[in-house]
Amino acid sequence: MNQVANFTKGFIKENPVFVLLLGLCPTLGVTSTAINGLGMGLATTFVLVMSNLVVSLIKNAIPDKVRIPSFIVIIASFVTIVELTMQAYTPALFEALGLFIPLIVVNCIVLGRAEAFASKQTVFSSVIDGLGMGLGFAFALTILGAVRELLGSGNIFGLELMKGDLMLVFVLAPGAFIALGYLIALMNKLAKS
Amino acid sequence: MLTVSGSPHIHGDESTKKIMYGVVYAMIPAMLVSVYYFGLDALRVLLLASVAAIFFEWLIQKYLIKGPVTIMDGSALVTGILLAFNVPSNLPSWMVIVGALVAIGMAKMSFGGLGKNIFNPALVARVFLLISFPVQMTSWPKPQAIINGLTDAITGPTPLGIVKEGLDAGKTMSEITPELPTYMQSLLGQMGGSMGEVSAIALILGGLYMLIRKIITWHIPVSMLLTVVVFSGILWGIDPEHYADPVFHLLTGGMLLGAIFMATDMVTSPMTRGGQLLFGFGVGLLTILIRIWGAYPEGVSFAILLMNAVVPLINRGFKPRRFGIKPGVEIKTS
Amino acid sequence: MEYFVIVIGSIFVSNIVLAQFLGICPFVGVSGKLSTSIGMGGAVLFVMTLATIVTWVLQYYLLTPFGLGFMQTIVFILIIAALVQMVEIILKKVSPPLYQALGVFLPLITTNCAVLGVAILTIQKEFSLMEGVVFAISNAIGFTLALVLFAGIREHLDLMEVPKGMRGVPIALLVAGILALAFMGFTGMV
Amino acid sequence: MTGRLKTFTLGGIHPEENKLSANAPIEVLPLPKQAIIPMGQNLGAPSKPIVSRGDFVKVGQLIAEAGGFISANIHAPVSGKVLKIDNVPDASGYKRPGIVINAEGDEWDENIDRSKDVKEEIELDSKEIIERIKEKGLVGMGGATFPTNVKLMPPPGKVAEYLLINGVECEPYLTSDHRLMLEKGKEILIGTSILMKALKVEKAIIGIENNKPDAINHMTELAKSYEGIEVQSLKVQYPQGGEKQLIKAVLNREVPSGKLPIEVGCVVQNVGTAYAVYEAVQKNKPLIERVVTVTGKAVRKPSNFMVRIGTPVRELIDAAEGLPESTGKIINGGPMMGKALTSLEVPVVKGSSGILLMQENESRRKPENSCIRCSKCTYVCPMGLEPFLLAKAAKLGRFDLAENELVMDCIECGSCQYTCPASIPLLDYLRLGKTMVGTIIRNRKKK
Amino acid sequence: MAKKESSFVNMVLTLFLVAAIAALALGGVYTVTKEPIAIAKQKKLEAAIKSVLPDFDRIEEAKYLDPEGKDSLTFYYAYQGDNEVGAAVKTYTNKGFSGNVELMVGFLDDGTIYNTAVLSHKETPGLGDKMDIKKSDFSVQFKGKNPEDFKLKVKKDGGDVDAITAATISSRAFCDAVNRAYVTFEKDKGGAQ
Repeated sequence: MNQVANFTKGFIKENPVFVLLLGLCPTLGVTSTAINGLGMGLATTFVLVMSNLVVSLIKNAIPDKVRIPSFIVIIASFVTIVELTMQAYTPALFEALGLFIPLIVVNCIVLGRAEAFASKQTVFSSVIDGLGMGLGFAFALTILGAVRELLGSGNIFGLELMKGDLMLVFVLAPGAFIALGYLIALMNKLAKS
Repeated sequence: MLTVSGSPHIHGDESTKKIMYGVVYAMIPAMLVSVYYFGLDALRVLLLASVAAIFFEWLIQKYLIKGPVTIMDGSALVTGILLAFNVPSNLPSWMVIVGALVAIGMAKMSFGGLGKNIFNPALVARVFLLISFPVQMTSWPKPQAIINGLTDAITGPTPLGIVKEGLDAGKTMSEITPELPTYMQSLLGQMGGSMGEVSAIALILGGLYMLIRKIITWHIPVSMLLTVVVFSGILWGIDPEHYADPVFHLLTGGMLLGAIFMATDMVTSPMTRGGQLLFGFGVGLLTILIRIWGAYPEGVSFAILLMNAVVPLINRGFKPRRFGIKPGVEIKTS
Repeated sequence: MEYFVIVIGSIFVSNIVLAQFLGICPFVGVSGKLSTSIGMGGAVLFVMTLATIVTWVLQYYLLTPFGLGFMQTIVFILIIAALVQMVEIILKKVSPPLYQALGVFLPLITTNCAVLGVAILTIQKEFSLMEGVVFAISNAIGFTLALVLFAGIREHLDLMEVPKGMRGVPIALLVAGILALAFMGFTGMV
Repeated sequence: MTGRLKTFTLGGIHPEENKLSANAPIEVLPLPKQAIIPMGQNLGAPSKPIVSRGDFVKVGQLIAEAGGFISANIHAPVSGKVLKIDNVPDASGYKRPGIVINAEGDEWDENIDRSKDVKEEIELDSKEIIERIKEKGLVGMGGATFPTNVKLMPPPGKVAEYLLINGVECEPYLTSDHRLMLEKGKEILIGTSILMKALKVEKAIIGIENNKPDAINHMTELAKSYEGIEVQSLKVQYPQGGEKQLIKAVLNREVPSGKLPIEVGCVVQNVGTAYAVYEAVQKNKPLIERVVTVTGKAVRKPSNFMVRIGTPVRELIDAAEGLPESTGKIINGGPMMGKALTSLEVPVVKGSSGILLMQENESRRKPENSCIRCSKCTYVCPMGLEPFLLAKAAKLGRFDLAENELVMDCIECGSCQYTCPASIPLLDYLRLGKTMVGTIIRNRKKK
Repeated sequence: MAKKESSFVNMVLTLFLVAAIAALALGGVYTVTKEPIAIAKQKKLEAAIKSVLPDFDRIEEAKYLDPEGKDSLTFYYAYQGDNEVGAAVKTYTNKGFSGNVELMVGFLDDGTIYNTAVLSHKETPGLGDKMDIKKSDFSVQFKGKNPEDFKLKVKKDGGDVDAITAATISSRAFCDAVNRAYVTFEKDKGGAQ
């Protein structure tokens, strides 16, 4: 398998958010700013890579019938590790992301990759896949976060780009849906051309 | 050469264009009142909103959808004017343009254009603006007749705002009432508020015109206003010191604008009479709920949008009375 | 009165889907048809309530006393996964018609973040067991409400020839956005 | 009479009446040089020719037999030689099997009573009447062309209670029934009595819209001497001439969805049919001629003609002083339900009630716009359907939805399309939906 | 390694092993992060107290019932050496535009407000969130005022507080929270002496 393609597919062609439409809850929930989006994306990437790694390592030791529960335990462990680490070292980001950190465990991407990819492929492929998918997810969240932050408050990554009254709605729940809707439409259009 | 087409071979004289321009004519009294009380600023907002709405419709139809351009059918004009009616007359121009873009681009053309949208475009834009620019959308210039000269407008709260503030601060209605416009002032339009909502008489005139022209039917406005009167009347009857009276609710905060011009929007209201009655009831109920217990003093826009979302369900539940099928009998499904 | 606040708050003011962004996947995935939306809503109501009760008991009688708070995520998700399995088995035996109605949706619920989310929120908000149950039921109702409204709209949109670029998920998200705007009218009610 | 005039309650429209030819007495049109007789003149199976090329036929001689249970005999409308048995143009625009007769003289079958006397006494019994009607090839003259005899034989278990005679003529422009009532009122009443006898019913009601006060007065006066027959004047509303709408208007009974009028004890016949029944039963005369209105805003002489079946439309138009230059569309029937003709050589058939010439500027459809969900189509639908929804379903191929939403109940009256502000060809889509759903239902039954 | 069979023993064993390893790993991470998490929390609290009081080197914590007797407020008495420099009161209001607002209010001995800080709120971005010093100068007007002669009400209600434009409810809520702290502080002062 071409590892370069394996790595890059997650960004555009099989982008978990824009194309596969997975993990929409955190995508919408934490992207009020670009930094939150990036933070969430990286946290998810960590869980993805680690769970892909472990799953592909022990895939043959797991009987089929308990495959899913075992995967869930593995994923949940890594989620908890992320949770504790962030709580300790990046408390502000941890607070901003809130509920969505533990919810990584039910993010369809993570279980989906473990089940569909890591439990069938080699360790190396699985890690690359996890990294590609995770960074693709982070990429999508950062873009959405940046768009919302820019339209909603004139900033990107806290940097003031525009002054004056901006459209607060983009910082709020409705703006999340609207911005993501148009972003997906745009990506569809770009993917076609 | 003979034309061959299926029957029927004659057509009534209604057309989309006639209906849309009928709505525009019906809005003329309210437009005049808004210009009278809010001056050139009102004219600016009206023109800007209309032109921007038509322009965005043209732009999207021509370059994004690449379909036929139908900007002359009057629907974009109606949306533009209604949008202007729903904002304060001192709203900065660029916000008016954003509103037009949201109304036409987001609420209408994203769904495919005229007739396909779920939500009333002008109201989507209004709520979008209200949430986005809360300060500008809630500082209302006080109306002053244009004949008094073109001085800078003084801003002040809407009557509903006064009541909400007052009650929240623990005042009673009898303490608040002196600050409110009289019924006569409300009828004429001499109070703070969105451009199109201030004059009850102008709105009712427009409504009557549309009723006569059969552009709207009485069902939605009557059931909506009746619900408002009954519901707010009950609360007022129980405790007149803490709830405003029904007439006050009727005359303020875009209630009539909503009932006559917004809730009756054909595209976004139910298809059958029964459904329309339920729709009006829902709008009325939600309006009072939001006005009294919600944080926003004005509830009509939210209520109509919420009920817009229910319309597809209402349409499923309220079918016309079928000929030859007893009401209540299940329609067989295959 | 407290319960009233929880009910109105969960269903309208901060609707789980439209304001909290939980359960978006089934919201986008399942809400194409009215009948399936109601089925999904029912299944979620069932599992969410049950899961909240079990996780609450576990939290306060196991995790907290033994200082195992950090195991919350892993324990809760296992409980939910196990519960879904159990509910499926029991329902199959006890009430086949109900199983027929809800059965297909049950496996989907394991990855429905609304269930785990509500269980965790119940703990975070320091609700009593009874409050937690009311909270879970209200959120399930809020979820179903959003789902059903949405299904109606999408069935309607199926007949509307939405522009190609917007068809499918983009228009669904746009509708959700406008719906969320409308739901903001409930702000401040509790 | 006090109170509101009777009419049906659901939907309905009131297009401009344009009854231009209401005062033109029925003129007998000269015989055509050639009679073109399509075999498919009735609802149901087409008839089968029983003559051969070169045969000489007399007026009223049987030339084609019913092709099935729901089908009708056809008789020679003119005397002369059978020129050919071939495909001939008909109103559908396609060429379909037919018989062409070269008219020679006017030699009638001897058994036909050609005297002008009105024969009151009904000699035949119920069974014989039905047999006679069948033999003489009678079909519904209002346009539906359902074989008359079939309607007179209620299915087992069903009993007719009322006979309704349809003198509504709700289509704009058309006046053939109106003139017939004024000029042949007595014959119509006798025909009605015959039908009552055939159906064994005690009561018959003739429904007439009150835009024909002269016909109402005339028929009311005449009906006094016939037991059990009364005249009911009705408010003008289209499509009151639809069977189900007429029954609702007159008796306030509603024919259940998917069922026939006999379900509520009614049989409906057109006044033209009643006249044809009179002639068939009392005079032994087959259905070989009928009244046809020739009208239109630019027609110089809007007329009502007594025309032999098979006469090409061109000859009718000539008799009405020619084809106006501005003609854009020629319609066989009324403007609401008639069919646009492709050629002037199309012959008059049993169901032709009028020829309407529309001007160029009236005949083009307005461009189709987006549906604005005004639901006016729903309000005017006499069947309580939602045309906008059915049309959309048909357009998008959602025939399951169309069936569930009762597309098969559509009577194709066209009220929806008439009313639609967006000029959407709703009825075109509805017809498509009906055809497809009909096929789906038939296939399902086969399985 | 061949795929394990799904025998009962295998299944139970696998699940048990996976769970045990996960629990062990988590326990490890928990132990490592326990300290930093506690420090992070403490730091946040201290930062809040520091921002509302003059310099101090020691805090004592106490809880007092608010005058309505429903909830207790947490007081942090700050000492510089042996001198009490003031008290930071963690107070709240439920009159916010969309939910509870938590404030930290620092009082000097005589009841003068030294400063205020917003701990948490859900007010509308661009409106109510201007109560946060990061967003607007609204809260500056409370600095150095003594509620004895500075009426903790918005001007509209007959007080001395300039409300945030278009966010009277949030401003009122802010006043309510400060007032609650003040009243409790005063009551407690009387009680303690």
